[in-house]
Amino acid sequence: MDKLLSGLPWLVRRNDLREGTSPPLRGAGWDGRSTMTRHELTLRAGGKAGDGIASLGDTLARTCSRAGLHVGAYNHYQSVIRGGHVWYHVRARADEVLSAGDGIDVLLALDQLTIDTHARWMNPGGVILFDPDKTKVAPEQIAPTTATPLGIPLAALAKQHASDPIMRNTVGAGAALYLSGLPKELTEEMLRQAFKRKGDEVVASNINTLNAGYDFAKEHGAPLNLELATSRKKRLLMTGNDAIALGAVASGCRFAAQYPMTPASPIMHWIASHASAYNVIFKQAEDELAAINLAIGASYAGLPSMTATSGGGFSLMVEAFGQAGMLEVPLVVVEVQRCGPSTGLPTKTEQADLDMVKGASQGEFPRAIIAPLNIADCYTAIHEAFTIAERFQVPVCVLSDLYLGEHWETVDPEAIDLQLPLDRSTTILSQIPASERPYLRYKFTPDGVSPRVVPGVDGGQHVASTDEHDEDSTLIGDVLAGLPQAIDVRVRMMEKRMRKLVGIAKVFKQPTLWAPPGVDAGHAKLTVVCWGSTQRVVREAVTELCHHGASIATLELRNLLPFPAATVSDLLSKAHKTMIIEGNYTGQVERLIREQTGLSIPHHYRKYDGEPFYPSDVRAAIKEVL
Amino acid sequence: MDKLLSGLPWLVRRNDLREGTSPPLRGAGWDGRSTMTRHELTLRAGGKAGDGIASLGDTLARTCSRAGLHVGAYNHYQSVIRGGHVWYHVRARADEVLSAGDGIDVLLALDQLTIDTHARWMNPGGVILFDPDKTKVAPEQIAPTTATPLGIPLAALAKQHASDPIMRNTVGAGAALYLSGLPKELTEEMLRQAFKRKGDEVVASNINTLNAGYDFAKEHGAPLNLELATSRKKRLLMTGNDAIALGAVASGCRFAAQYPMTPASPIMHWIASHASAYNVIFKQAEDELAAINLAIGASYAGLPSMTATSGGGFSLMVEAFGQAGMLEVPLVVVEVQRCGPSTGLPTKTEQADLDMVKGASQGEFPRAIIAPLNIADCYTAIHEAFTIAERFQVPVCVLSDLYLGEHWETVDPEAIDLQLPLDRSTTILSQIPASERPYLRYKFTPDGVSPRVVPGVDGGQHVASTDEHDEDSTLIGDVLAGLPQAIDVRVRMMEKRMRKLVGIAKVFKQPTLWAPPGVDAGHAKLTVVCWGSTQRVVREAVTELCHHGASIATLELRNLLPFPAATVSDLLSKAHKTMIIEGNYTGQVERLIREQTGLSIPHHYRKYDGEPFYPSDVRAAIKEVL
Amino acid sequence: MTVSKQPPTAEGEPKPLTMKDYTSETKVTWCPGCGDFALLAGVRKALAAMGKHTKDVVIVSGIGCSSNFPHFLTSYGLHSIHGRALPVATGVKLARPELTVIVAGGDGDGLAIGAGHFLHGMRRNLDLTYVLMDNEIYGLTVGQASPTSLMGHQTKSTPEGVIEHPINPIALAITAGATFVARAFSGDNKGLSELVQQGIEHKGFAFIDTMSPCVTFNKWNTYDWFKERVYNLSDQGHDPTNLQAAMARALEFPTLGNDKVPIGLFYRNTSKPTYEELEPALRKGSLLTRPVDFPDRESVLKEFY
Amino acid sequence: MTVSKQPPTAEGEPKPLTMKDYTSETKVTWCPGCGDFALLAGVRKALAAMGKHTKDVVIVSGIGCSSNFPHFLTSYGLHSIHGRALPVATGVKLARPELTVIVAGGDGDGLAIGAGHFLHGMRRNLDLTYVLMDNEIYGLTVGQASPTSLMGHQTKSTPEGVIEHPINPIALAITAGATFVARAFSGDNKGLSELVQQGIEHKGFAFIDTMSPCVTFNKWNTYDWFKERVYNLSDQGHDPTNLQAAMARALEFPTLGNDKVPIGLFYRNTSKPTYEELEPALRKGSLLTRPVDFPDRESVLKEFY
Ligand SMILES: Cc1ncc(C[n+]2csc(CCOP(=O)(O)OP(=O)(O)O)c2C)c(N)n1
Ligand SMILES: Cc1ncc(C[n+]2csc(CCOP(=O)(O)OP(=O)(O)O)c2C)c(N)n1
Ligand code: SF4
Ligand code: SF4
Ligand SMILES: [Mg+2]
Ligand SMILES: [Mg+2]
Repeated sequence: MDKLLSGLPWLVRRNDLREGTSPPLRGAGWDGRSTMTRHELTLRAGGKAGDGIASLGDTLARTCSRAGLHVGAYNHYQSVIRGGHVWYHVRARADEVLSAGDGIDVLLALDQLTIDTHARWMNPGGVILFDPDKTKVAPEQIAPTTATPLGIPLAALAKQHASDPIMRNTVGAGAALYLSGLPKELTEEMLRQAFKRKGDEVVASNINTLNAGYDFAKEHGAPLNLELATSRKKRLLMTGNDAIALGAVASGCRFAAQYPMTPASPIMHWIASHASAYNVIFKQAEDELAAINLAIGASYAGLPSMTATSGGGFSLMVEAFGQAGMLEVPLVVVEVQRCGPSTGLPTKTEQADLDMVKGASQGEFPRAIIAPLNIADCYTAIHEAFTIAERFQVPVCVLSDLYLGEHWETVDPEAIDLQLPLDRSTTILSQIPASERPYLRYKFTPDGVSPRVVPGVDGGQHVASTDEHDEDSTLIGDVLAGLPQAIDVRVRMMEKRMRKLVGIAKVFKQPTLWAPPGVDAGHAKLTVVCWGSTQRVVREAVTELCHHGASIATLELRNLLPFPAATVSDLLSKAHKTMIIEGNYTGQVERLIREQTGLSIPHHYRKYDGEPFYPSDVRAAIKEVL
Repeated sequence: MDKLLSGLPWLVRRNDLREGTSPPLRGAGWDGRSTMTRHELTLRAGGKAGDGIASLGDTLARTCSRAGLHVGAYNHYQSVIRGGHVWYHVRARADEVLSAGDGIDVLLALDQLTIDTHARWMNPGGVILFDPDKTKVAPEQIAPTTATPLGIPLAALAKQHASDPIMRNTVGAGAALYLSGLPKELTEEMLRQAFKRKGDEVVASNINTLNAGYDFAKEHGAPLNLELATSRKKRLLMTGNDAIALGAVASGCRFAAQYPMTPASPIMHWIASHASAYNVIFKQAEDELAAINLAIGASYAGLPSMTATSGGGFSLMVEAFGQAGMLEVPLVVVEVQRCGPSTGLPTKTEQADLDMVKGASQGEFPRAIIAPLNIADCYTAIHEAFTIAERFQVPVCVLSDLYLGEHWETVDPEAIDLQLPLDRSTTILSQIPASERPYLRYKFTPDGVSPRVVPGVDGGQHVASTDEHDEDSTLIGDVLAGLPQAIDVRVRMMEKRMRKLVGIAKVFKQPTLWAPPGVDAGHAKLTVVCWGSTQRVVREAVTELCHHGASIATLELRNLLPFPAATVSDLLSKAHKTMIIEGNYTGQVERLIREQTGLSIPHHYRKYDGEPFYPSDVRAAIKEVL
Repeated sequence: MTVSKQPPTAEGEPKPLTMKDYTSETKVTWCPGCGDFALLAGVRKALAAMGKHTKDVVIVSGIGCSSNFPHFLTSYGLHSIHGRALPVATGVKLARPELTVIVAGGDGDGLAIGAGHFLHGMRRNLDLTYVLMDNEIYGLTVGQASPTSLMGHQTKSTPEGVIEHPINPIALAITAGATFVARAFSGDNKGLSELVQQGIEHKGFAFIDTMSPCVTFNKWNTYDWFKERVYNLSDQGHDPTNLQAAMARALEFPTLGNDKVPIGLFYRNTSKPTYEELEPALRKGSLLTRPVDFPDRESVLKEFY
Repeated sequence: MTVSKQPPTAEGEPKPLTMKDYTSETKVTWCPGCGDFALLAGVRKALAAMGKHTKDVVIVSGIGCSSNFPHFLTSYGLHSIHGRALPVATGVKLARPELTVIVAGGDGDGLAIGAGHFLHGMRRNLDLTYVLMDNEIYGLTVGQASPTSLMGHQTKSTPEGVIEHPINPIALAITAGATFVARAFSGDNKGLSELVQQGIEHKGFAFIDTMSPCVTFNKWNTYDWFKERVYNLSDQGHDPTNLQAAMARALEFPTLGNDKVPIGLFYRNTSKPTYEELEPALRKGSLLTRPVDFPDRESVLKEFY
């Protein structure tokens, strides 16, 4: 049995045969540390879907951002439209926000479940805002954390000032602003902008309601012991999906087709609502099969094209992904992973689709996979994806995830260059150059890339085919396949296509080690490997541990295919001790590394519960290994 | 550059940047060795699609089999219905036939292209049968091989005896029989059976035509120098597709749905034509999406069910493959690989879909992959697949390939047990046992398998769902996902499902080393790894090399997932030198082995030209490494 | 999170079934006012009226708000993947023709990603009942255009309005070969549950396109919008056995305009055999407990010699 | 294996185009007698008659015997994957509305695996021409039943005969929203090429269901079988602008029986705008050389503050 188990490296062995016991309650991120004056603020608002939690959270997050703070925010929601428990989490500080953090300073509870669930994670000195007319905070719920409950008649005040009970959230926002010491004027200005189309009365009632909450808190509570270094720095508050959508258009994407699917739909919504203004054709397709094939058709015809989806939708794109590889049509597919398998947990996060994307479609053809590390990097990654797709005429997958796609972070405007170049040097848009006559669509070339013509160009007429073909695109499978002359063409065509991987590998940036200031990355006692969206929280945990004396570096993988095997092999084989942290059950990148380098990483922390990583959990996992 | 390349282990480096040169002409299998009296016969008949090559070849292959010889036969055809070059290859001998062999003893040419292409591979002493009225054999075409041309007026004789020029093939068959010294009576009997429905006249004209060819050859030619030890042993002449179809039904498959696709269609044709007689429902679906979902519905409802397809069709089954994993519905999917990528070479073979099947569908769930080694093993493998699917309630893929699926081999009848047991112990078909009340569909159990009820059983009512669910199958993603209680369920449900891999690994047979008689497998100088259909030809090449003094063992992988990592790791790490032979470009099993064991195999021979492996090529590749 | 789902009646004296017997303990998660509630009630009512035992009923759905349907009943259910409810249900029914199989799902599920199966599911004329919960929008994915969204509808994915001709599910179902084709409306509970019951009783493929307003995301096709437009086919003397007449009525909405929305039974054909009746392997009934029927070994193997 | 595909005419004096200008050097690989030859000739003839430059024509196909079509012409072509010709072609046309895009493929390709796209392709009313090479069988995969195979047809996959109602492509196309719907017959070259030309000239989605006998695998629906049954709609005074009449004619074959097979133009609607005309991003024409149209940086970024 043990031997058998050791033969199953993709089984997490720890809990294998555990039966009937619960896992340790991690996942909400509190490890009981205490702080006196805190230099950051964590706000959480919870209630039922339909209570207006998302807009409340958004208002608070933007207030923080406009106050010049770095912000991270995440909306936890369910896969139903009304009724499920939802909560919105905001963290703000003067330095970059790398995760949701641990613990809560201000908890705004719109229902009892919010108190019962989230009170346990309060920071010492934190305040629970609740409506005493509808809910209660039991002493044992606050005892362990020494948080203060502050009852505020949310519904009554909402009724009084806005005659609409849904406005409880605005009352709560006002109270939270006061407790946090955030500049209320910024929020007022936001409300003014948001409702100005609805008339002065609506604006006034919103502002009054906000102030009612603010004033009540002022009267009955006291501000938290916080020192937030607000500033005048103007930053963008974006999600990864925002960054990908804007980045795609800035990169030159002229055609996008998509079928709705959480968590990729916001990319569609953004592009759809900006399409005609920015000269992009957006088409909602009848399904993902159509979406990717529409994009392939448009790309063949000459427009840089993309589609986006989540894992279930990508499942349906698998065949056409290979079509793009065979036709040598540039294609960008954004895959925003969510928690599987199958329908899984549609509104929760995971990093478990890499195996699928890596193996997608029958046979072998060159492809690239880029897993962006954070929100600003989403912008860079989508541009790289278009560049590689167009330059090498291959399908490229940007592998994001729900957490990356849907959470907000402040991004320095300098990171967003709207004038992005697109290398279309291998595409012939107007006239066949003399050197390419007679034109051969699939010409054997040293780098495997053959100049590609688009229809409408005279002299370039040919039939692009998913059947194996010769340089001039005639078929070899229908008359002579298996005969020496056709075998020769087949072998060379296969090698021509696969040679593109060499070129892509050359333009791919190689990964490097990172360590917090003061730690020599090359000689750290432990090297923690991570990839994609896990990078940020790992950096935070590593920084904190190093601050307390540990010596840890990180190896942050982003360009997953073609895999930078030489570099990774070099870095890992020099490392003292290695560990990998990833958001899946079977260790997909751990296995990828072993597959590509032969190197095993002996320690891991894997998470597959649908929630993002919390720094306290990551610290704890690393500590076990240190 | 070199460093970059070394970072791309899945690139074949040999020919990487070769430009403008042809690969060495392997692929048809002649390495110029000479034999005096041969103990085996190789027949090849070539012509245009529509010339009746397939039925001619089938007649000759069956004649050999009925003569008590072991037979291997393969029909090379094109992806068009008429006009492409096709050829049928038969090899017969007293011992097992492990491949197509090298060289041709009798070449029957129905057109000029057959002579121009295949004459170069004649064995010394072989005979080229051709129609001098329509084709010619140039002296330089036979010089290197010392074969003899024998002109025979195929068309004229056909016209004379059958007044139908298509009957040229029967004339040729008669001549080939004479030259090979095969018992003509067997062929006559076959023709009698085949045409008896069409009346005596047709039978007579067929037999006369056959005899005309036979007599002509007798008059103008001489039998080959062959010693074929014919016997009275009665064997089955089957393809891998036959074995899978029959094996599925014998294993208890009661429902099959499929969409036509080369080379998996014959499975459908066999099941369809036997369905009502053998109590099986067969349904041709509107596409592969429907085919797999039909099978899932039928399996959910209680019938052991399967679908079959090739790579392109499997691409479309990816999403539902994960559905079966999540619903925990038993499912068998046969994937008969063909030469890709995309449409590729639809009538040619390859082993390049493993990466896809291994990663198929978003998220993670247990699955099994079995790659049968030969035709008799197809029968065993499909039974194992049903057993594992039913016992563990998982999707199982039988990964075959075009060569395995479409070539014929003689199979000992003893290998075909029609009374196969099916372990349905985890399925409740009639009454919920007391121990299972109240019934929990997804009960947490030590081995991860929960008793499964089928509709119609009272007390078992539940809703099976692809959304993540609790033991009783209620959803956890719609109201409480992300809260501690739901996280707990999610994590445990994930672990419950994945635990099944442990059980499957336990029932999976572990691979062992093989070596030809006289060689100590454990201490061979070289261990050659192969998988699936490549096993047979590797055994033949290894046997021959060992016969000439080499010391080589083979490690033949069949059960690919869950991977028998401990055993393989053990065997490979003890091996002196290792090499792997597989039918793809990127070394899919080589990478799988490294992924699962960390062990690299330094030498390989990979083939991706669509043709089956020939023993001479395999020997040459091994010799380079020896 | 444990919900025990009790069958409606068991041993002893048969007692009449009520809707409650079909009501599971799972809280219905649809938005208050959602049109899908009416269909849920209608199905419960029809099943109770027909005295169907919950053990013999299987509800198959895809993914969407509407596709949570099976969870709210006490029968067997299969909550499948998006767009594949029909092939899954077809598999269930072929395997077990003795079961009552109902397919439920949304307009996106059935007519966008599932459009191919829609046609093929119907041309088979299996004895299935398909209730489409048609809200002219994507609900669960928070408000994109669906194949039945009308031209001009501004949604998250069509901010300048839909510019495609909507799909006409009724005309499509008739064309495809469904033998019972009806339109119901969630604002008309009685008519709805009658149509559902007739559909289940019908031997052959019954399709019921239910106008089921999404109160959260579809601000156009509201209850009021429908109430102003619906009329009952039976009030107009429509003859549901007349194919041409059925097609003419079908084209009224949405093909020819939105002014009138006929509801009721468009088409019924009781003379066509079902697929199950024609399927050779089912001649002897369901295969659940029937083993493979091999004759003697030699007869099975002789074709391979 | 090198075939040079020359455009029909270039600079200098314009000379009239002939079918030869559209004939590539690739040998046609269909079986002698295959119905697809007639359609190939018809398309060549129509394109020549219309004087379309080969550089401006794109033929998109799926997989099947019929889908080898583009290889036999000198224009641009895209030989895609099974069932996806329509979405690929839709992408081409949206990207480059100035091109003439023709879709060609088989009945399996278009109506089985591609059935969903069939509906959605048509409801968009893009200016595409779709020629279905309908042989009521799967040719390339050597003879299984197709969605248009008639009830009772014994094929490799239905040894006891088809037991499903065949799909009616004409009725389906009309229902889906195609604005030019015709049936042609490979035994009537002249009528066929005229319909093809009208279809290409039609502004909007043109669908031409071509009865194209498979001489190798379909021994039922032969040339003779059709010759005995076809009649021309124009001979019967059919009014193609009348939707209801078109639908009534459409139901004659195969829905109502096989005795009569109407050919010719069933339906034409010239008043519906095309998708391209309605697509906001195309108001200024094709996007091929138009760059992204960002206003000043601040306007682009302000929504993120
Ligand atoms: C393959 C796949 N693509 C997309 C989705 C996302 N998705 C879930 S429900 C849905 C559509 C919902 O609309 P509809 O079917 O009309 O149901 P409703 O919610 O309106 O009842 C979509 C696109 C999915 N689950 N799977
Ligand atoms: C995904 C996928 N499934 C199946 C096939 C196999 N296949 C190739 S052509 C074809 C159908 C051919 O029939 P039809 O479309 O009617 O064209 P025809 O050959 O009759 O012209 C099928 C099923 C494929 N290429 N891809
Ligand atoms: S979003 Fe619409 S369809 Fe979904 S439950 Fe709410 S009202 Fe019903
Ligand atoms: S098989 Fe049929 S469809 Fe295919 S080329 Fe031959 S006649 Fe035409
Ligand atoms: Mg809907
Ligand atoms: Mg066909």
